Amino acid sequence: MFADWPLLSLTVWVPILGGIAVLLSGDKGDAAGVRRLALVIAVITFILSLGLYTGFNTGTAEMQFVERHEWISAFNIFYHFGIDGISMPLIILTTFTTILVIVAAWEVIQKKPAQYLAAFLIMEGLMVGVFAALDSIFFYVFWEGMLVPMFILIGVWGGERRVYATIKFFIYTFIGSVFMLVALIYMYYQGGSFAILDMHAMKLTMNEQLWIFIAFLMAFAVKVPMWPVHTWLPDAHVEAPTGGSVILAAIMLKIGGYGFLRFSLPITPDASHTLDWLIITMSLIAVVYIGFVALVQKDMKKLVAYSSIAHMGFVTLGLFIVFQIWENPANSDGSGAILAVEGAMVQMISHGFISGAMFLMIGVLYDRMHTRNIQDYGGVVNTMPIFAAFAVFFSMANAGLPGTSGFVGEFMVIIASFHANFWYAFLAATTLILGAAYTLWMVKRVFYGEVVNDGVRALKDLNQREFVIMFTLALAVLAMGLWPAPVVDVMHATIENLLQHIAVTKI
Amino acid sequence: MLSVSLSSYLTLAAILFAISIAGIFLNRKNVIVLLMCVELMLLAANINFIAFSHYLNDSAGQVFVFFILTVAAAEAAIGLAILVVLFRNRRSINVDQLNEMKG
Amino acid sequence: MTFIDFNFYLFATLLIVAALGVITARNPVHSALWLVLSFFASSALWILLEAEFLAIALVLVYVGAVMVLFLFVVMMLDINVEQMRKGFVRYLPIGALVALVLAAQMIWIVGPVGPDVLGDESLQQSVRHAADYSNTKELGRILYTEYVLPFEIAAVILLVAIVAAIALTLRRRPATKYQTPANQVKVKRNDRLRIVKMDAEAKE
Amino acid sequence: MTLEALNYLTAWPEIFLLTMACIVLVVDVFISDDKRDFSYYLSQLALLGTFAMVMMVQVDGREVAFNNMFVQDALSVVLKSFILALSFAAFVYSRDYLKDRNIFKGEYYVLGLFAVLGMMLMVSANNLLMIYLGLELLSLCLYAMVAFNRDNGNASEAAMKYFVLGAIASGMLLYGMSILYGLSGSLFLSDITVAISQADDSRIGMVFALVFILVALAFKLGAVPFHMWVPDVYQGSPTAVTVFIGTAPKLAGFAMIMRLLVEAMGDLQADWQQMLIILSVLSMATGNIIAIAQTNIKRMLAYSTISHVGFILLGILAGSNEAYAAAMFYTISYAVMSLGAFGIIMLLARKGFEAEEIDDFKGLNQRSPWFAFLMLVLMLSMAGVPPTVGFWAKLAVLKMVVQMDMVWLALVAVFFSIIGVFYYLRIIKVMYFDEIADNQPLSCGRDMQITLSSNALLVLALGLYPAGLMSLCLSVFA
Amino acid sequence: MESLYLAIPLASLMGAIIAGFFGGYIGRKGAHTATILGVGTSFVLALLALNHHVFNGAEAYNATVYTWMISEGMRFEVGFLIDNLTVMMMAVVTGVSLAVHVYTIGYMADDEHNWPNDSLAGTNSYQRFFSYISLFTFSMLMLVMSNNFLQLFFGWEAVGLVSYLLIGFWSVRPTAVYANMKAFLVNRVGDFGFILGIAAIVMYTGSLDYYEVFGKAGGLSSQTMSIFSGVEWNVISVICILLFIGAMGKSAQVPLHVWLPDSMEGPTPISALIHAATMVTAGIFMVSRMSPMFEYSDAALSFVMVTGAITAFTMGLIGVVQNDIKRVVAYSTLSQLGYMTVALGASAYSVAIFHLMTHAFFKALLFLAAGSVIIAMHHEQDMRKMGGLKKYLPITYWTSLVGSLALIGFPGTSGFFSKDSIIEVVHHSSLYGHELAYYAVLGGVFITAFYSFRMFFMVFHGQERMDQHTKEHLHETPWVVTGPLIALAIPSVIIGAMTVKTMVFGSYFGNSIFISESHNALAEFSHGFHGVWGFVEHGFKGPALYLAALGVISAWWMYIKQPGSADFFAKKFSWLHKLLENKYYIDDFNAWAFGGGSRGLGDRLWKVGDIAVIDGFFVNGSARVVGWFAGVARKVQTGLLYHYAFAMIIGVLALLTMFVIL
Repeated sequence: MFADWPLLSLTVWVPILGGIAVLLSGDKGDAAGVRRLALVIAVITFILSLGLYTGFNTGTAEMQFVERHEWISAFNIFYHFGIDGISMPLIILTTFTTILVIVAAWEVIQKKPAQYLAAFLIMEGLMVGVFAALDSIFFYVFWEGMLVPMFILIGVWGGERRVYATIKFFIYTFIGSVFMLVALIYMYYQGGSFAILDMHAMKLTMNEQLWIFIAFLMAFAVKVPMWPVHTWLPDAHVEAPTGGSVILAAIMLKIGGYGFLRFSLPITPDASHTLDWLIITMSLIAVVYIGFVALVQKDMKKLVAYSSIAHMGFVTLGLFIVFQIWENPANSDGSGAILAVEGAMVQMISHGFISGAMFLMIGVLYDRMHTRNIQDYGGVVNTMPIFAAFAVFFSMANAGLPGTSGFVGEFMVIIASFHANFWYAFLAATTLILGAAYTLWMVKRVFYGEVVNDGVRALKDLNQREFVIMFTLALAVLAMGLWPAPVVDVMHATIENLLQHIAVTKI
Repeated sequence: MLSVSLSSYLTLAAILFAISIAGIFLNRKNVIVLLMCVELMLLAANINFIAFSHYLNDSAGQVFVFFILTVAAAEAAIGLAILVVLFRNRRSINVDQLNEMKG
Repeated sequence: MTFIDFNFYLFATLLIVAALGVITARNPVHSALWLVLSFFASSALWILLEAEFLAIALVLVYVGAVMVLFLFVVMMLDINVEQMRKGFVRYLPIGALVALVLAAQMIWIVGPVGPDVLGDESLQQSVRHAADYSNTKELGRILYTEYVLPFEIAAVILLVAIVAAIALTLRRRPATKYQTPANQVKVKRNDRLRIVKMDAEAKE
Repeated sequence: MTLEALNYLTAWPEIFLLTMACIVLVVDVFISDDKRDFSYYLSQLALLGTFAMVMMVQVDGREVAFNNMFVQDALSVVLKSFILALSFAAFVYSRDYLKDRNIFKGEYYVLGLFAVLGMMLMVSANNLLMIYLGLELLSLCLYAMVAFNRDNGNASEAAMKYFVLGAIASGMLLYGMSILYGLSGSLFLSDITVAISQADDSRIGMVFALVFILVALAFKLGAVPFHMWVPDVYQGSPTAVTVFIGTAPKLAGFAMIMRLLVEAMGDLQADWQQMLIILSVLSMATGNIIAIAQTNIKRMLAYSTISHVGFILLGILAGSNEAYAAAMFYTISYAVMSLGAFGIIMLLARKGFEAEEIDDFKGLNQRSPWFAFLMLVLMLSMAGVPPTVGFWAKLAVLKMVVQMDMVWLALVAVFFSIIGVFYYLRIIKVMYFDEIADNQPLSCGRDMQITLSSNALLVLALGLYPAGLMSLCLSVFA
Repeated sequence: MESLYLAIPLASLMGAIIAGFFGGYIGRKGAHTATILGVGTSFVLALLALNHHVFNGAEAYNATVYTWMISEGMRFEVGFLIDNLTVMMMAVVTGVSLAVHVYTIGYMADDEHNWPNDSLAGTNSYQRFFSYISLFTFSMLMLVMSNNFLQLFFGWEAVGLVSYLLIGFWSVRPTAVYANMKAFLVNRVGDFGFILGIAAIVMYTGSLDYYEVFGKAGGLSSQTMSIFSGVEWNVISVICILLFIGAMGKSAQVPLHVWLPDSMEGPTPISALIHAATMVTAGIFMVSRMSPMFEYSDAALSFVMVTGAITAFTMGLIGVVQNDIKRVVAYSTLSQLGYMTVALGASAYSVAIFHLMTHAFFKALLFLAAGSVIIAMHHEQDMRKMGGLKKYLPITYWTSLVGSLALIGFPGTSGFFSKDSIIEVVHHSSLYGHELAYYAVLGGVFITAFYSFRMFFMVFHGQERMDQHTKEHLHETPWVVTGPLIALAIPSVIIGAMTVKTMVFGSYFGNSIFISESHNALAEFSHGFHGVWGFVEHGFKGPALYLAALGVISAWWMYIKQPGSADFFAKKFSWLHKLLENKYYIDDFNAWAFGGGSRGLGDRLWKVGDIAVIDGFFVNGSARVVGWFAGVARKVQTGLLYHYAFAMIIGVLALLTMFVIL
């Protein structure tokens, strides 16, 4: 039934317009109605995005659901949507997560619920736009536009140091992206088109590629975030309201990884090749260094935020290790590259679920106790056993336990990185230990033991709404862990094509 | 001494221009003197115009000067009006004290 | 040296001295007077350049009107003359340096040394008009034909100056009492005069 | 010479405006203070009428009038219509403001109308003299308007500074023009173009003139180091005047640059390009950096203007038709944004309260989510965040800079715009994140609400669909 | 058969799900019924499978259940490989598990006493416990039934997870939650090696399937790879050592053994099920399964053997000084795992598996017996507070005796056959390090005997050292506890004699275990085998039996005859005693170096790296610099007209100079 609809446009615009409708319905009136409206919009969007999945042809690397209209002819900029196996799963992740976030905010957000929900809906549309845009400036518009609702979200509904955090967030990301803009413009003059696919095909000299690569790197590395430009993330996460953290972790970070896949690798393959050592080093530092840093965090959200950085290290590692995999003399058949990139993709999606769940969990506790300090908790299992069960489950997923989605990507990337160099795999695999260490240590301190104070004693277990959220996420995490094939299958063709493309030098 | 030519006039105007510039910078007390320096500057431009007009044998330069004189008169009127308003408010037209707003 | 040359150097020197006087005078009134002198000097120079109308206008308009206005304002505002020179000496070196460098550069370009920017033949020769040539007439002619639009605009500018000056300085003070001649004229006896009849005081 | 030969019909809008201005001037004398609204409506009517006439002007390429003094071309038509529209909005915003301060007088509108006339003449100037006169007409009106609130010391201080510096600038302009006139032998732009193209020995003299002229242009726009008046004037003027100075005259300044630098001195591009690079970089750096340290929002916006001027100059210096279009796009969109921003400041101001401090915006979102949102859009636009028109403006300019192989300049530009983001964000922060400081309800007329809303929404709408304005700008230079 | 195989793990899983998710609805009875039914079904089906393969001699079954995913043409699958090795493991796992399930009914009957009053976590703890152990059974089955490395890793980690949950079952006890985290982390260290091993396999063979990989193993033995530049390593050795590191974690080999003693914090049935009979043997099983690879690497085998030897000897020694009844058993387990590992190193996989099996029975028996004692003693675990329990707990006493005898290798018991086989095989081995291993296992025999009977005597004989209250309530434990004891006692005695012929010397394992020609220790040993009785006879000729007897006598002398002598020796060799009591300080070292070290490092990285350098210097620093610069730059705007004019003039001058003059 969806076949003839401009599904991508709908998926972008329904939430944005819906968000505006929510905004206009205002904070003075009926809060319950506003929430219902927001939920309905989110669900409709999700259903629309499912149409992308059902109508998706996994056999081809071509862009699908393409919509292309003239937009700003003077600049040669098009309203150009289309998805392939890389973007489609991320879009569905976005629409899915937004529903959860809206449900999670249900009675928690009392301060200006309409603005809050509207911000999420608008952000949803913008994020889908980022994943779907095929014109680089169009992409950029979504990319930057997305910052604004997030900025407001953190700033208005955030914690004590929200202002510092949100400005840091905004400026960090802004710095990264403006240089990307210059690179895009530069390429426009070299190739005469802003279309991303045209840029893929463009010839560029090594020198040009290096500069463009660095510009992209600044944008995407901040977003991912990679060490050493990661410090905005813990602050932003800690101060953001729960929903903000969830979206930030589950989707915004993915946009960085997506950017590497969509821009850096195919547009500047030779520069990516030349500088892959840099990315790999930064990724491995992220895995190890951040692992240690996460270990000593006293704030739960910060801990999970750092763990996100470490997990995203796998994404960048997987993406940029392909060249070394191909070149490793010991790996004569050059296999493993696809595994690496697909692993990175799977890691992104899985991290979307898991980190979202982790932040929602912390949100559940925060709503009750109004503190995120680990030391304020202890023995929560005694008062919230169901919640604790979910917590342990998601923590295990965060630690990459097989059978959960957290395992799949890590597993693929570790295996693939072995194809490049033993030590890459060695350092990457330390996450098995570090990841388990920081996650379980937190679980131990928060959930286990005797009830430590009256606050904990008064805790009430999950209510129905929270249970549904947790349960849904748990199902998703489990399903993807037990049967990742549906996720991986959709991206085969695209990634194979991508790797064939980047294997050919552009010079 | 060189015989008088166009560049003599231009040189004179340039000197006049420089003097007016120095006046603007050196005068730290009275706004009115600033206005006078501006008049000197206009005079420099006028000399240029008239000299060129003469050597080009083209009246346009003189017309221009005509308008400059007109405008300068209007400008002086407004400038002095502002000066009066300023004096009423501040009881001073001291350039040194004209720094309520800065930074 | 011709007569014209002599006059040029005379009035040029005068002009420079007067200009220096403007910027160095201690008293703004003196400055204004120096300025008057410099206008006179340049007016003379303009006559050398056969711009008689403008030379006269300069004297009439500037010396006659503008400078009087200046003096009027200077005197109206009670300015402390003692302070006038403060800071002058201190900033003289830098001011002089800047002015000298600027003058040097400008003269290098337009003056007799340096690059020959006036290389054009036509600019080398002073063009003298015939004796019956009327500068005023010529100016008047093109002013009302070719330059009619600027002329109109100049009128507007003057209008604006009037409006602005009035808007800025004219004030009606509520406390001030005004006479209204019309009312005064209109007044009838009955309005002002009341005849009161009184009984004579009883005699003792 | 006949009237027909003057081709005066081409200048109908200007003639109409002048007439109306005089009518307002006269009418205003005869009405009492409580009927002052009449002058206001009459002035607005004048602007609307002029606007309509400008719209009706059929320009096929280029039409000259008044013995070649006056030119009506695509550039002038477009710029004039925007000048009129911006002035109209500025008048709307200022009414309540002036009333609250007891300076709601006809002179404000009269001077405003004359200023608009000055701008229109500048835009249509085809002769050095016309440029000068137009500029002076504009400037004199503005000097007076700055000092309009006669009892305000800061206003008169600002006016004094503006006046003196402006006079110096016009002195320089005249000096430059005199040299230019001397070397080319004519005051007409077209003749100057020819003279410059044929200049050999005198070329350096032309550059010499160029420096002085450029200084005046830079002064008018507020480019560093000729920007010093901008912060003081923006801060000191009554906001009703700031909004006027900050918007339409930028377009006139742009036109002046187009006429002088591009039309007349196009052959000196190699020189003025280098000069503009310096000015532009200095402006972006100074404007953005000093703005951070400001606490007065008007002053902050002044520095922001300086930085935006840097961007405008970037477009101009890129030196192609497309680049001029980009610069024009930037100028127009900047004027629209800045109009809205000052409008919001006036919205917040009330009797005895200026809302000039950034802190006065605290908690605006709680007081009025709608206007907070509008200000958000405006600030984002100034910061160049999509989807607002500010982004497209920056993009357009950067594109041109990159196109002329000056990627480093583009990088410098974006670098400073990052710094710039900080202080725009601060406004948003104050509005949205801080607790409410001033609990007075916002009150303003319906007309202002509508105009202000459409002003800000225009910024957003142009952000979503900039193609129209962009092609308009391109068509001007096509 | 396929659906039957599938049903084996799923039956347990169903039980786990029912008890876990619906425990609140079905109540205790429902939970244990469901899980026991589930595991029972698994057990019966496993026996059917055993019958099918062992007695009916069916071919090995190797098939895919479902494809997990396909990437780069490589299939990641879930599938079963069922052969004799597998079915035996399945039978052992389900069998022990079933016994433990039954036993748990009694052991956990009054579990609510283990929880604080208001703890909601305690409400359905009984059901949850059953759910966990069923889930564990499922995981273990998945592990042993796997036909590929991916699923192996799944099961591998899943048992780790359940072990984590079970050790920390009493989550309010700080020691328990410390122990479970420790267990998981130490296991993760092993898995770290394991996953690298899998990665190496994928890289060099391009497959995860056992058969495919095994098929290429021979080829890999000639390949080399370089880990440290310049040093070439044999690929197969690297793979095997990496895999074995995984096994070291699961099977608690030194130095990754530290989690096992602590895991005794969990309820006793867990200790029996996981930490004696099943999970810890996963490593042994895995190495046996991978015999086609290990056989190509002498280096790996030596490594295995030496590790095992060290474990067997050193861990046994610690058992000597322990006073906690469960810990003694735990160290004994460690030591026995060392034996198995030694056997693996000697390429005697069948012997290792054989010992695994016999050990599963008698160690489960010992644990459950210990549990029985603990129940009777009202959860007192300190042996110094026991003594003379023989008359109160007759069934426990006798079954314990059987278990202990089996453990020390009393001739004829199952332990005897398996342990003697190991000693003999090591004796015949010719690998590097076999001498060390031989003496270690021999010494181990004495130590085993000593600590086993030390425990036995301290608990059941001698003075009654418990307090009065406990003594009054002492009585034999209920049938659900003693039943399994008896049930396990019988195979502890007889299973060795019954199966030694087929398993060790016969062709029981057929193709599932591959032994290279060059590793002929087992073959040589087999030459001397002349039936079960001959084996027993032979036992009397070797040193092992006498060492064991010596151990028992020493224990009797020190703890019954001269009760003070133990303290005397402890004082006399106080350094040794202290060393042993502190478990060679390995825990302390770990806590200091890894626990404290990583926290310290993390703290340093965070505070210095993130906060001071990146945030403080670069981020906030640059913001501050800009802010400072703004503050300075605004000073230029003095507000004074002449400065403004001066700026303009300077501007003019600069432009003039730059463009006109220059």
